[in-house]
Amino acid sequence: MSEIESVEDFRARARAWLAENVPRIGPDHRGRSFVRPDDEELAEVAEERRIQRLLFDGGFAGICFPKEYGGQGLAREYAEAFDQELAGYSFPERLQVPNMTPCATVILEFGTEEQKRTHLPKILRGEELWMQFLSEPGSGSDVAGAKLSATRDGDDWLLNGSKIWTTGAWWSDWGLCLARTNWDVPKHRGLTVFMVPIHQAGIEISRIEMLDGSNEFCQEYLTDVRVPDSDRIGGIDDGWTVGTRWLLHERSFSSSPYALHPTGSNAYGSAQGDPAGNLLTLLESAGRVDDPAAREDIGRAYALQIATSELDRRLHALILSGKGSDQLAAVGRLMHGVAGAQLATIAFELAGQSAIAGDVDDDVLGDLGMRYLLRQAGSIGGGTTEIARNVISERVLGMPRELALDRNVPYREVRTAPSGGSSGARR
Amino acid sequence: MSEIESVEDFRARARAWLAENVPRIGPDHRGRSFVRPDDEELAEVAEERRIQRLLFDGGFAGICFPKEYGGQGLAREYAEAFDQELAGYSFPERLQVPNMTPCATVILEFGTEEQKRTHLPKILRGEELWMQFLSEPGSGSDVAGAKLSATRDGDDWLLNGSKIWTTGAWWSDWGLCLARTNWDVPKHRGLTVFMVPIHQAGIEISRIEMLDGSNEFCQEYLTDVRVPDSDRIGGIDDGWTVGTRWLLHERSFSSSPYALHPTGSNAYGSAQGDPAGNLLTLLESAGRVDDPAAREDIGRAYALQIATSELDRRLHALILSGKGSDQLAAVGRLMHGVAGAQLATIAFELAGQSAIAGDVDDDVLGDLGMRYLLRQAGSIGGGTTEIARNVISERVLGMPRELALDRNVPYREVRTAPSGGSSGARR
Amino acid sequence: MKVGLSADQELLVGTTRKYLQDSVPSDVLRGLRNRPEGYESEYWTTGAELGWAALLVAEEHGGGSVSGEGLRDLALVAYEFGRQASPGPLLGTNIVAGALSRADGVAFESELEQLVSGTAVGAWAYAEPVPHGGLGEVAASAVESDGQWVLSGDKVAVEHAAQATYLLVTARTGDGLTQLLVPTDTPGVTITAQRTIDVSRRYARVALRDVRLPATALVGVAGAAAADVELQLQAALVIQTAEMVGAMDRAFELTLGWLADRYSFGRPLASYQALKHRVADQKLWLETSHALADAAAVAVQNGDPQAGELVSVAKSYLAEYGPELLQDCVQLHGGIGVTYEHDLHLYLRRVVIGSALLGTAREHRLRITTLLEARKGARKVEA
Amino acid sequence: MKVGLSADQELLVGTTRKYLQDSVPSDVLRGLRNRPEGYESEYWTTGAELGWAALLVAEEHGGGSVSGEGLRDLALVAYEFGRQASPGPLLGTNIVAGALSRADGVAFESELEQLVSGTAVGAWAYAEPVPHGGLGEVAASAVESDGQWVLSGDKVAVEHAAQATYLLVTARTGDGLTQLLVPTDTPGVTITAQRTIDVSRRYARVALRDVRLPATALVGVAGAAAADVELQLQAALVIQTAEMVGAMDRAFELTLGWLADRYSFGRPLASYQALKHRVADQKLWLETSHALADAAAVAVQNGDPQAGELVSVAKSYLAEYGPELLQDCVQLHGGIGVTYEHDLHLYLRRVVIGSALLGTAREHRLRITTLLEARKGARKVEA
Repeated sequence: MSEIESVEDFRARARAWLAENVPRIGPDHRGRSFVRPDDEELAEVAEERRIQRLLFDGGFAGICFPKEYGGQGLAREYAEAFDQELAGYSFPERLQVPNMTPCATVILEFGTEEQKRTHLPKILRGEELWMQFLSEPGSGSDVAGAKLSATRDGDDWLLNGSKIWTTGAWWSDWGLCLARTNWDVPKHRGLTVFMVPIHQAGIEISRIEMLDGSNEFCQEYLTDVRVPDSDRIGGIDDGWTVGTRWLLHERSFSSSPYALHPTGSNAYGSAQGDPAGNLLTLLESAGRVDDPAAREDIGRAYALQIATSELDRRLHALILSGKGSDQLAAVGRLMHGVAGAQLATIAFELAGQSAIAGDVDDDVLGDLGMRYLLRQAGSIGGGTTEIARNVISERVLGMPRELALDRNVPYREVRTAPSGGSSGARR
Repeated sequence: MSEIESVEDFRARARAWLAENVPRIGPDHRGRSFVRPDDEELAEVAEERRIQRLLFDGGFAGICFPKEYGGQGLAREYAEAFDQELAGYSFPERLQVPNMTPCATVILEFGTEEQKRTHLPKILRGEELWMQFLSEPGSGSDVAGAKLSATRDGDDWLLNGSKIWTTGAWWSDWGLCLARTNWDVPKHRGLTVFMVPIHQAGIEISRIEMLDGSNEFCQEYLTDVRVPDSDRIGGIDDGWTVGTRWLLHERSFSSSPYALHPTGSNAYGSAQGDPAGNLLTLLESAGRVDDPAAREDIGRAYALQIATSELDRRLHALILSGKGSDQLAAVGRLMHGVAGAQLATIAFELAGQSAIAGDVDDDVLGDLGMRYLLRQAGSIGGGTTEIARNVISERVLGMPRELALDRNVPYREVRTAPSGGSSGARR
Repeated sequence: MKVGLSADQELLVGTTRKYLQDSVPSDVLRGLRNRPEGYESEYWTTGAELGWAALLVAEEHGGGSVSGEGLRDLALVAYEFGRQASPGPLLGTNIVAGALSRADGVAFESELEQLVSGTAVGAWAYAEPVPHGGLGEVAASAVESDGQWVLSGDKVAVEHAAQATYLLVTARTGDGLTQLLVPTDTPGVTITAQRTIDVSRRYARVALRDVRLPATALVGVAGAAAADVELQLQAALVIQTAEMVGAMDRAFELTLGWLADRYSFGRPLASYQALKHRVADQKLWLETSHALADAAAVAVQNGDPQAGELVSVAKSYLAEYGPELLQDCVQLHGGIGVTYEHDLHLYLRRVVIGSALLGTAREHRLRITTLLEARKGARKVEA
Repeated sequence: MKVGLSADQELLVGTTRKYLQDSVPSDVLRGLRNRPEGYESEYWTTGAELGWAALLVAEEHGGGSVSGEGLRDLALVAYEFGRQASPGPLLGTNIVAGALSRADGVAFESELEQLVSGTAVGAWAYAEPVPHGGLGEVAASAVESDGQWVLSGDKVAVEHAAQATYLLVTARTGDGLTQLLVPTDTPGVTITAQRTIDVSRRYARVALRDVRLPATALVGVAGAAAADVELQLQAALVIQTAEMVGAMDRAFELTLGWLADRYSFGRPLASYQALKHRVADQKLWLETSHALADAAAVAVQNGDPQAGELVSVAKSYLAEYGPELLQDCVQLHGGIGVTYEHDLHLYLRRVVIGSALLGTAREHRLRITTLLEARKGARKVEA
């Protein structure tokens, strides 16, 4: 293959390879939002790692990652073609976000040559599964307010503190960790990023139960976790240079070429199939095919889904062409949060009392009540919609920045709770 | 009448008197929002002054104003009973807000004995019609940022500057004017309130044309207008003590006992008749009696109107009983703005293309497009809904105040425009 | 909730609040998700001793209320249930007891005694499944045959049917409606638990297959129960909206506290204007919800001719803004707001359930328009 | 508007923009409210020289576009019309010219020449009054009789009908649709100006009473015009949504500028977070509107089988968020935003008109569902 393969040749090759090697999604496939027992979860993770390895061996893993790190070194168009062909096939959902992006993309952008050669091929083979050690119990949307501390100890660092909202830490391998290395400088200037193996003696993982009974999210308590300086990403105290790009990758996950997004999947890459089909099924299941209000709702829901994908496409083109700043990704992030909540609301209202008191075997309508209760999750996780609105107004539109009382003040002097003390970041 | 008349006796007396003395609203009565020629406007003002005089002579003007100033000296229950009896009768719409409240109520609260004896009886007889000289071209919602200046000249004051958004200054008599008397103290501490006859040589009135062609609002340019110190309300430089109450009266106009609100009228006291009837007429005129979406809209509109009046009733009870602060009036003000916009939207959507391209003789639907264009007017005039939200969060709920860069700084040093200069308050 | 309460009402409210706080604090409440019944029977009988199930029953039939306005008192209790997301068959038992008392408290003396004392639970079997799931649609049938009633049909979303001793079933007889009191152990009655989103409240599907009942099962007049059913619906909506307001109130308080306590970028969240303005909107929705729920309770209590419109106004408003308020509280809390350990979801569930049962916002808006047309028609006839 | 334009398209846009700015700046525009026609005829013929009326006409019939994709070019022009709230019969003339060119450009050679050169105006008589006012409802009838067509019915909201030489009328023939080209001076045609909210755009009611037309008036195939009418509707929606986006864009710019310039409490309005967050939402609506209007233009241009769905998606979104964006711009401006002397209302009018004509948001949502059902049905047949 010394000549560059055309996108269409690549597509044809991908299509044939997928048909031969990868299982199709079964009719009883359940999205990630469905609560399952731990053993099922682990089996699915293992199966996804297996498919990732298949992709790697077949020459389709990491389409936009450079070849020297195990990727295919191809342009974005190839990733888009692959996404289209991938529709309907099983794929490693859990290995996309935050594993491929932002974790692997941050390593790709800021890692040393050795770090990249060590980790990226393993990630692309499904051998290493990365998660973000980013949010903390006391800091909410203010991720740069991290209090997990890293103190120097010879050639190593000792990490102490807690991280929260880590997806599936219990079945993952590595954490990309934002830590505070300097308390005597302003907030953004005392941070450093580290790579941390998750399963080790100094890390206690506690799973968080959500209102629907799922417990995929975790909180980690780190006690004297020793990290060699060679596992530091970026400069000491320069972690916010990494962090700003990290958050940008997080906000733009839905259009990232580093993660798979099978066509017809939702923003989180979860397979949905054809939105039109799902909506019409919902209309029929609710017994409201002839109800004009329900029919209007279906039209509205379809329009929202198309609006979201067309907006993603436009933002991506604006950013690529240089006509818009990278920060436009926040517009897409806002849309995914808002539209997700609207779609959950529409489905809930269509189901009516069946979403509240549903027969045990009603899988179409019976789950919609719980999904509605969780409807804000997509406006909270991955940076809240409030932060997105700040970014849009300040960095896209150039409106004045919010007053931050933690600027130009040593971080140890910043007030983080009404009492003036810590708000429970450590225990 | 040495014995106190019961509310029900009063009601019976009012009912009989109204039937005998006051004309009923005709079927072709048009609300104040309807654009009319100047001569019609003047004729209606004259008729309203006549009815006000009738009320005065009949013993029904200023039900809650003290007897010594020409009022009836009765409790709020009597005003409510009168409002109920007044439904369907012509009444002096233009003489209620801001004439009776906040203007007359401010005089009642802060005027000297002589000022009250001079002006309140004339107001209640319909001889003096008062307007607010409050907003300025450069200050928007920040009314305390007034730049109209009053400088001492012997026993008099000389007023220079401009006021804007004065309702019907061209057919009114007096202006209650907030002026700056001291530029060397912080904003709120250099204001003073004056009473100013509108029609005099130093005042030039310019009428503002709104997008619907109406020009009821005015802007006034004051040049060396001489006001005797005896026409000052409240203390020198203490105008904000008056101003805070003034704004509170303005926000709570819809439940004020000092103004008439015939039952079934809208927030501004404009006669609407029975909301249910109007809504059903709209449904029929739009030809959509059998359209479920339109029927739902009618239900929503009715619910909004009931919600508004029940909220007013509750807020009023909370304030009267001392269970809620006066500032709760801002909740009502917010509701009137929000609900007004929603009602205009519902009516517009019901009419559909008939609101955009309507036959010239279609009075029911043809006006709804223009009303929709003006739908925000009720969320802007009389203090914006944004200010109401500030008041609710800060003064009702006790959340932290917004940063104001004009506190504790001499007003002449406060920045009021990007260039640092005046933003056109004076010309 | 109400602006002015009598001393007796304050006592009822205070006693109920304290009892709910002590007997089912939120930790206990969270554990109830694993109990099929959703509540302890002693909890309910003790609550009944406080008068919870007597409020719509006439004094001569063993009931009574502190103020003489039983429905308004019941709304106060329901408000407390909302504030604490409390368990128990409050709505169903009261609606059934109220209906029996109104129809013939003497004939139903024994049943009323059990319901009022809390030794039996009543379930109001009103709603039906798709395709007859619309508000007020009734397809179940009651046919008289040889001095017996034969009842067939399906009911869904029946609150605590599986815990009930008696079902009050609304069925169709020809052009009219008939109501029958059905002991749950009657042959032909099958009760199947449904899944729901509440932690403690339970709903069930009730299948009725040629259920044969004696003539004495009739509640009210055969084929002419529509007016009674309307009164039951109005009372049920008063209970439901009062409970929703209670849950909204508590969630709003939690959120205000959270915003004051939580710091971001060196400032309390409560100092951010974008959040302040949203809280101001929440306050507007909350005060309006209070106003409407109260007005509906008064109107139904007084038998106001426009009570039907007013309950639907209240329900349509609360069903729209109640869930929005709660979801915005969740958003302002961030991730913690959707964890099981936090209390917020307890109120979210209660408000969301209320929004969808006994008619959605949309169904009540449509009902308002139909009621207005009826009223205007009636006026034209009068004129 | 589009992310990538060709040099020729940039030229068309630049020339159009400059011409509109020079010939109808907002002061001139404001004065047009007193002109019954709403525009000067020389203005329109000069515009036609820039190619405005040729874009949907095939080259062999005297038309042509700079990019070979006439509808996309026309969307660019319409966007500029929106940005300046410009006058003129852009939509009607283009739809009529496009329809004639597609049907039989040779037979309609003379009419096309007049339309393309701007010496005649075309009006698209599509919408009908209540009770047939629904999107796509046609009650007007066309009957063939002795080699002639007899046309009867009523059309409303016909853009610039009173200024037009030709009407393209959609009528019903049996089960199908027929389109006829009707000179406005034909006996039986009565055109009555309607009132509207725009400053310069005019609409009229067209009454057709036994209007007799020759066989040559037929455009396309008798009784089989439904597909053509659908194409016209799609093109008209592309023009309409492009214009709405232009007006939204301009209003948004004005508002951003205003917020930066205006100070309150010693700070620029733009520094208030509650306003910043609303502007962020506006930006979301605006970018999404751009994305959908562009996608619709591409799909219709390319004859994409899902173009019908996409135009309705675009229209339903813009009809909802366009007016909301404009009204929020008004609110952020305060009183000045509703004065006649300010420019903002010019854009408000244009967006509001677009939201209600050629189908409301609701009508397009219903249409989407029907189209989806048809597509799924079609798929099932294929499978």
